[in-house]
Amino acid sequence: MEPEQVAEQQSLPLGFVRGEPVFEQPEDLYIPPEALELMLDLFSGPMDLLLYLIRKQKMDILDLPILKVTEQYMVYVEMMRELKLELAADYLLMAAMLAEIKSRMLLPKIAADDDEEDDPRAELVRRLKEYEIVRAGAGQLDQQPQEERDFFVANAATDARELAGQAPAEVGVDELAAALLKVMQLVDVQAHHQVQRETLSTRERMSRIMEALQVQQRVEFATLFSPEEGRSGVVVSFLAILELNKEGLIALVQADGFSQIYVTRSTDTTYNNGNNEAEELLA
Amino acid sequence: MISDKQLKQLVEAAIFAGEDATTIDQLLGGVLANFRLNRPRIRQVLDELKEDYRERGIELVEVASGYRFQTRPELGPALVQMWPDRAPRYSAALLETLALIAWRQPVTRGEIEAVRGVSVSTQIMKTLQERGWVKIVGHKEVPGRPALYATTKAFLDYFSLQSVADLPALAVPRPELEETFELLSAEPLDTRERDAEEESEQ
Amino acid sequence: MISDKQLKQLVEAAIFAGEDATTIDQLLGGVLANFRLNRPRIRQVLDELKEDYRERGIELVEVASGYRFQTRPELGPALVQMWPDRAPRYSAALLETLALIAWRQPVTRGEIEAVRGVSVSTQIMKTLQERGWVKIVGHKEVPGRPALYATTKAFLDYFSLQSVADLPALAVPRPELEETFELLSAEPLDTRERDAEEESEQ
Repeated sequence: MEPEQVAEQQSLPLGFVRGEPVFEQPEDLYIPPEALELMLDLFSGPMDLLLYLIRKQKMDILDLPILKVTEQYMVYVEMMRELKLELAADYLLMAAMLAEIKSRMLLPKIAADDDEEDDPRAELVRRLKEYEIVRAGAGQLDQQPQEERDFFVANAATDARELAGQAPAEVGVDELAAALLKVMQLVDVQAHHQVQRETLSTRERMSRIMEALQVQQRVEFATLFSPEEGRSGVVVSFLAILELNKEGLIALVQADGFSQIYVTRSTDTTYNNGNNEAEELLA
Repeated sequence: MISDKQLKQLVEAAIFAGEDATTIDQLLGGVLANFRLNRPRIRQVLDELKEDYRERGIELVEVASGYRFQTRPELGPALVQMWPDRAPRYSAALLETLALIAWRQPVTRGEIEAVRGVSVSTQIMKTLQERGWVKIVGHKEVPGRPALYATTKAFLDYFSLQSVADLPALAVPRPELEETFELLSAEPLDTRERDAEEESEQ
Repeated sequence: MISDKQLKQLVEAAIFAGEDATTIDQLLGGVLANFRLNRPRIRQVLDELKEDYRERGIELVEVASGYRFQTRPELGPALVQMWPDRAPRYSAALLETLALIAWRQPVTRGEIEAVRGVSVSTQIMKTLQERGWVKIVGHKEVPGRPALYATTKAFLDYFSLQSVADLPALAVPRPELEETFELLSAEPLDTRERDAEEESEQ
């Protein structure tokens, strides 16, 4: 429709091979599998691919070059099938439609009076035009200023809500438990309702240790254990420290072989402005 | 009576404190309910506020669902560094689905799939609904009663649009749309959907 | 280099855009990371901003956890009328986010989004923190220093839990989910999105 739309479509690479964009289909029609996989990411579906192939012929959708386009489309689909790529089903459906239109085009015309109505391409052309609008709309949406990408909403805190006595919403523990169950199955199937209680205790303890490190830059290893919690409490603390260390959230430091071990926040040196630590300790 | 200064402060504070954009009606019915004020007067205050913030890091803008303050667009790149994990990225498939719903609403999932030529993942529909951009406005009376999807004001707000017609590609008029709207307005909005939307905005 | 005006705009916008109070360190490490600025310079900007807002409906204040803008206290009684009483409810998205924080804590917003497969709205994070159920317990030392969220003692108190570990015992497995689990366990993790969808449609 619009000329700039055509230009954009033309510059779309078929894929990338070892970092190099592939714009033209190689002569022998061989496309390396990695390029094809990337290409599948590039196209949002068979309509998108089809539109690209038509643009590549520098043709108007209205004069859909069905024979050429079908030929090329089949090459892609054949390769997808060989590589057993997912999504092929939607692409195969389109392939079947193209093949049908092609065969109807090859048949001798029976009554050559109303060409508009009889053109086997008419339905596909209508769909392509419609899809083209959607594609352009999506492109325009992407260009629109987006919240948290291009701008942020500015809010101010207020005590008025409390004054209003607006009771916060109530929720029961069973609802929360159901939500947990739902979330758990998204992540770890094995775990579902029998997530080890130890794991949860450990995660919770990890938070408390991080919190302690918010107040103090470093704490003595021993202070993170409370004997009154008994053996299991000590184990939980120990596991929490190991896990935090593994996730790179804390560091364990020791001046020499036999001195006290300290737990510290793992610090990022890129932005430290010297006297942070002193200020934080005072705070 | 209320002084000009007090009025401006109240309007300003109310817009900043609101969770979403604030309409003139909300101002008149809420924070200004005790004063006899008319809409032109509020518009004037809003214009003054716009002017006050002209040189600041934030600006007062009018979006589909009312007035809100937001950060100046040219500061976006620096602000994104502050919260890199808040910066969203949306796939072509999601944006196409969203554009299609905006353009052809109310539309069923099957109709979306017919145009895009590819099956629409449930994850995309879920994301669009959780973000509050799309909601179910009814069901099509055909076998299976598929849900009819439409875009919301929250969608327009997010993309800084006043209306879908602000997207030139989609602004093409479709005569058959009129009919659909007439059919739809005969049917009451499913109130559960509306409640669900309010909740998710909390 | 950055001009005084740009610096003030950036600091102002960052404080307004933050989910909660913003510290000088967050400003230096985030929005101002590309500039060589020291703390006294930022303090000076904050003082100027305080002065700029002296006569406005909102003010810049320093609270325990940093700087934030808030509505002027004397406007409270009038602003009250912006929130008529209603019994709100929490959305499934909010509860799932809360459950995920409880389970995976300390966790970043990006990690929550990776698990849920959809983005988590800032409003949800804000509500959870306002309710006092979730707090930031630190920052992950990766680019952007994303906040680490954890549940609080107030969270346990509200739900009458001794520990987060008491939760799974309460989660009654639903028989129809068993099937989904069986189907799921045959497949690798990347397909989980699609399967989760099937479940949500039930």
